[in-house]
Amino acid sequence: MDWLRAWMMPPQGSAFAKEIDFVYMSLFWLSVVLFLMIAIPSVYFPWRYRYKLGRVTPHQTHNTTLEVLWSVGPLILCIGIFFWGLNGWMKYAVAPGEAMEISVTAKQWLWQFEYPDQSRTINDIHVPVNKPVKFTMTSEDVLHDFYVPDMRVKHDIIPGRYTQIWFTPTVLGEHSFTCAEYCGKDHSGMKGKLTVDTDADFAKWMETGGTEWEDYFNGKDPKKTPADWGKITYERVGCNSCHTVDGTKSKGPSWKGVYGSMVPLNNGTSVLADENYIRESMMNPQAKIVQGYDPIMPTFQGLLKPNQVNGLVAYIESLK
Amino acid sequence: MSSHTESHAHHGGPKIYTANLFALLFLTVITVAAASFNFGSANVVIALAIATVKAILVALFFMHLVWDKPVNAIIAIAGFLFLGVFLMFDFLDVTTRDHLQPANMAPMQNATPVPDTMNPLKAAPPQPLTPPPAAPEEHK
Amino acid sequence: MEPVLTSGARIGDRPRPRKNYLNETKGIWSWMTTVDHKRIGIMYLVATLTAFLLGGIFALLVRLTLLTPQHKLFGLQVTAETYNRFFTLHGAIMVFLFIIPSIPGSLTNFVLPLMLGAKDVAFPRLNLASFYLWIVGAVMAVASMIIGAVDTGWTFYTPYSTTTSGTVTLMTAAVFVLGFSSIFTGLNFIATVHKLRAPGMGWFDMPLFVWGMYSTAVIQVLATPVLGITLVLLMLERVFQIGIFDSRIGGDPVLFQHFFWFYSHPAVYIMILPGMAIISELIPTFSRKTIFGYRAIAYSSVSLALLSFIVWGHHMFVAGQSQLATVVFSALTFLVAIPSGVKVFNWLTTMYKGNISLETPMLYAISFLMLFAIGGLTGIFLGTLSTDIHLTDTYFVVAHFHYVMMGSTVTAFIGGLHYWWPKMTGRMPSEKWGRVAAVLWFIGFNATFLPQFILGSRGMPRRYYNYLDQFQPLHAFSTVGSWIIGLSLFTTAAYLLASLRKPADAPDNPWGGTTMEWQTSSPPITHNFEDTPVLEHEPYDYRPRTVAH
Amino acid sequence: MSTTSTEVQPHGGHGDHEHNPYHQHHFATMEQQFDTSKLGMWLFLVTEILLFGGLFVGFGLMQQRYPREFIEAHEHLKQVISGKLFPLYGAFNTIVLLVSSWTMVMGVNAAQTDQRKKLIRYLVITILLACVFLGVKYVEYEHKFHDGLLPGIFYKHQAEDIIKGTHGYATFFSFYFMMTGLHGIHVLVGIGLLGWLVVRAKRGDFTSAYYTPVDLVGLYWHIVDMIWIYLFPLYYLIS
Repeated sequence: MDWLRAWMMPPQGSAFAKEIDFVYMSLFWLSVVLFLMIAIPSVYFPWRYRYKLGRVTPHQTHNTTLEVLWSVGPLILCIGIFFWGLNGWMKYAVAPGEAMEISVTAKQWLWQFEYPDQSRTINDIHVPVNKPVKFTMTSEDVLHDFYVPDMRVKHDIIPGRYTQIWFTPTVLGEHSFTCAEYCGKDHSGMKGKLTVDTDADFAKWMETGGTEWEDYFNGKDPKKTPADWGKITYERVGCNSCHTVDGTKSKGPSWKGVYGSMVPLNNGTSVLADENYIRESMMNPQAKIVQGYDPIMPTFQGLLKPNQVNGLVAYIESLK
Repeated sequence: MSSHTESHAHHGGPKIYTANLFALLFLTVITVAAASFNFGSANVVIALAIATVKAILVALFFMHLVWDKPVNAIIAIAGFLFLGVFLMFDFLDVTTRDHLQPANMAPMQNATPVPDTMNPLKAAPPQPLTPPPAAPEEHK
Repeated sequence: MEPVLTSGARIGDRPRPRKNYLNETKGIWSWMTTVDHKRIGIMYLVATLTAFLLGGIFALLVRLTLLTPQHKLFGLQVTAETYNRFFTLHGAIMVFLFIIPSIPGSLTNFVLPLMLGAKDVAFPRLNLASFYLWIVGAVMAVASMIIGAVDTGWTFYTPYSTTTSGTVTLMTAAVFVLGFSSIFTGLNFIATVHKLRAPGMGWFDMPLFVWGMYSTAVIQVLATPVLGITLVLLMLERVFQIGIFDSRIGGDPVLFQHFFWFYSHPAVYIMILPGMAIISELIPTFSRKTIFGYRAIAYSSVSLALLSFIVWGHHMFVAGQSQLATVVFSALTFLVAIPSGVKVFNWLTTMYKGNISLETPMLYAISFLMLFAIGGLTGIFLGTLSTDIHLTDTYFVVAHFHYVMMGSTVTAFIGGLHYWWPKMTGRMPSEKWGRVAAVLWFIGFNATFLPQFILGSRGMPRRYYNYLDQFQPLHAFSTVGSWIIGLSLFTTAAYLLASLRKPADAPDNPWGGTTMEWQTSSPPITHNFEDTPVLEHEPYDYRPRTVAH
Repeated sequence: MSTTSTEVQPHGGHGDHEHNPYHQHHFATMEQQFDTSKLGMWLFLVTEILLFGGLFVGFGLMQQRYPREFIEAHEHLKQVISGKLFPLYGAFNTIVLLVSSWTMVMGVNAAQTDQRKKLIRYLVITILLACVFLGVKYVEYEHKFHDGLLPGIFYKHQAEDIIKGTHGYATFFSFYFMMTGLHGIHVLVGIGLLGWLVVRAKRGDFTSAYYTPVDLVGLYWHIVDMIWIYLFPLYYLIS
């Protein structure tokens, strides 16, 4: 009967999924039996006792034994099912302490993830296989719900609070995740992909942000330049939440045309925006504040890998 | 249907009503007086208990429940009972929620509210409100 | 067909009086100012069926949009915003304008006083006021659609509903008004049942339909005020930002769900209990056998009503309520299975050794048994904590509640409508077309919603404009099913309306029912009974002496 | 809301009955009619209890969420707004409503015993007490308007609250205005109903054989009082 499960349920991406599926399939067969118990008499009786003129029906008003039986029977069954469900739920509800924690920030209509080393991605998660991983989630606007069908987990994401889910992925490859709590226009577009890597692949991905970087720098993809890598970094670590690249003013100055210009500072002086100035702005952002902006940028010292810094500088340079 | 032979004659009477009024006024004085002492968290309990006694007095005598057909009292009690159910389950949830604090979340970037150590709900105000990143292409 | 149709023992046929409630007075004004529960019932029937048509159109539009991943509707591209409005309006109209008021407002209003041998409901003018409140609410709801749009889903979850644009405030105000309409209907029925039973009719001599509607009325009175205050808070939050539901101004979004489901879970029973109440009439009548376990069915109605108040948290297992609350609500939820099971087994046993004829209402009753079984059994999957994590907020839930609300309640409603149609209009509806429509209904319904269980368990979230290509075949199947449902309902409407063109031909008791509404003429006179009826036997007494009456 | 309709419904017109002009055709006896009306009224009162109850639950849960702010807001009220007098306003109003409840029940008693003049007098006193209650309420509201302690977007101290991290203040005042406001609306409706009773009493409608409207409005008025009995400690005493 495995084909039936495979048809009714998504692929099993975790040990938890196997457990849920077992409960699900058991309930399914139980339901089939109970349904037949109801459906067969409700078809058979009308045929067996079909109308005959003059047939006198017995005056059965009740039968206490029977009625107690079909009240207590389902009750016992239900108590059993409840505890079975509770058993699975306990595993879902409590994350193991050693689980890697990924922070999730949901907003209309995208997912932002932050790893323990504070590198960030959008709509794209990589996790190592066979290691528990927990997601601590919050929302910036309305309710969302982080749902990974292959792992059989989901939980609402609530603005103003943190909620959590966890699982241990066991199957390598890509799995999809979606938003399951209605959140407005692009609710159905709020999707992403979760990639389960081997430990080695995951370590490489954490180190470099994936294989793209190697491609750029090792000439495997000669069309790509360090600036392209910078663009990816710009999006992945979240520079784009404060800096635009089209000249519009945001929380921070736009990067367009910055490189090589004289930047006015809030102490009245100005400074040439060269590579050193840009590096300093990333590592020690409070040193020089551009006129008209608040000193709100956090330091990225230790958060950006050298190749990411190089890429970003190249990217800013390319935005002349 | 049920023909009521007894007339819906007047029970109670001015004397009982007046006595009830004085009881209510007395309880009002007590509850004001009690509020000026500090019983800690029992203050709420005491105030609401006195209020409940007053409400029962009003219902029994001013609203005639003590003399009325029981069905009216049952309806009134049902109202409060279901309100109690509503209150109880809501408190069951709100008082037993665990307040998660992510270990690796960067301090919310220069979030404006000052952290409030007394209130776990606000210890991590989720107000970074960074403007949505210039929407990545795949979301257009 | 013929022998079965005329098989019912026609009890108490008498010459048809020339005056009845329909022709006693004439003119539109006499209808608009009527306090006759039968006329108000008819007006409710017309009104709620109009709402059903409107909600049904939106349902077909939703299904049609999902037919292909390209979302083309008659060649036009449907945007995500439009789709979101479709399903919101479908839900809001069906729940607040149709299912909740339909059976209480129309069939019950008409039948309940007749069943009790009463001349009217306890507060006839309040009854009319309740109908006009429905009209006001409906006008406001339709106005909110015309002047703007609502895209929150019928559940109005915060903080989306407090921040989105559109006419959410007007829609919530409409639902608020509709809530009071529902409260007054329920209040009226409770007072009627308590005080206006015929001489000699004790509580356990009432037909089971009355027990079901009494339980419904208890929920309407006890739960709906909380919906009222919730909607007021929602409107105030939206307009004045009072800081209770929106976390950005210090509120708690999960609190809204508690407030909302404290009403809306019992509201599910406002929807299903009337359906069960109708089935409790249909099965003994067409089995010509006394109901099995009268008291058990009566008590199970009341206990369902009471249990409905303590299980609302099962809508929120993954919504961020505390884990303890989740476990408690799951445990309580399983209790609902027991009274539901008792009813089903009692109905089946009633049919055992009966004398069963399969006229249209009975076909609907049998459909009900099977569809309700599926709806109920899939509820177990959702009440079980571990499987609910995966299934909640998916199409599985959509399929489950459609089986309960539509597969059960609407099935019972159509069956009941067909059953009491002769009493209401004095005309016999077409038996042939009735059976065709009933069979189409059963097929269409299952074709539409069975695939949605699979969609859900395979991980298709609800309220989704987009879907993965792999889901397309099932979606297409479901859409085709929705057309069969449409065809069935169209047939039903056609044959019922066609019967009105005939001269009055219905006997007083066409189906051989034993409850009191069949003792008066069809259609009844304005004051219901020529003489105040007196209870002669318990309900559903099919022993020969009664038939020989 | 539709308060009026409930108690008005069962009685009116239908003057064609031999016993009592207020006897409606679908009731067998006046007893039955009276009992039914009363039952209906109690059901309506239950909906009122649950309507207000929702606000009480909301208040309780918000106090759970912002325990410190809610207490501070109480203190704030007492000290800054109206000096030491403030809690006394609430106590005074409590007494006013309790006395009005008493005059109401005395009015009902007068109606039951065919004392028309007494009935009118008690009803008028009840109306006057209700007006006093609303007058005191007005003075209180005036203070809060002046200090900008208003619900939602009209609240004037957001800036301070953000600095101090005290979001709960605004919520507290939202609830204060919603609950006392809804209660005030009920008092206003009550004044209207009592006025209607006075008119009918002057016309001589009420006798010991028919006084249902007096009884039902009385029940309504007591539930208004009962709600205040809970509002008073919740807002004016607990700290």
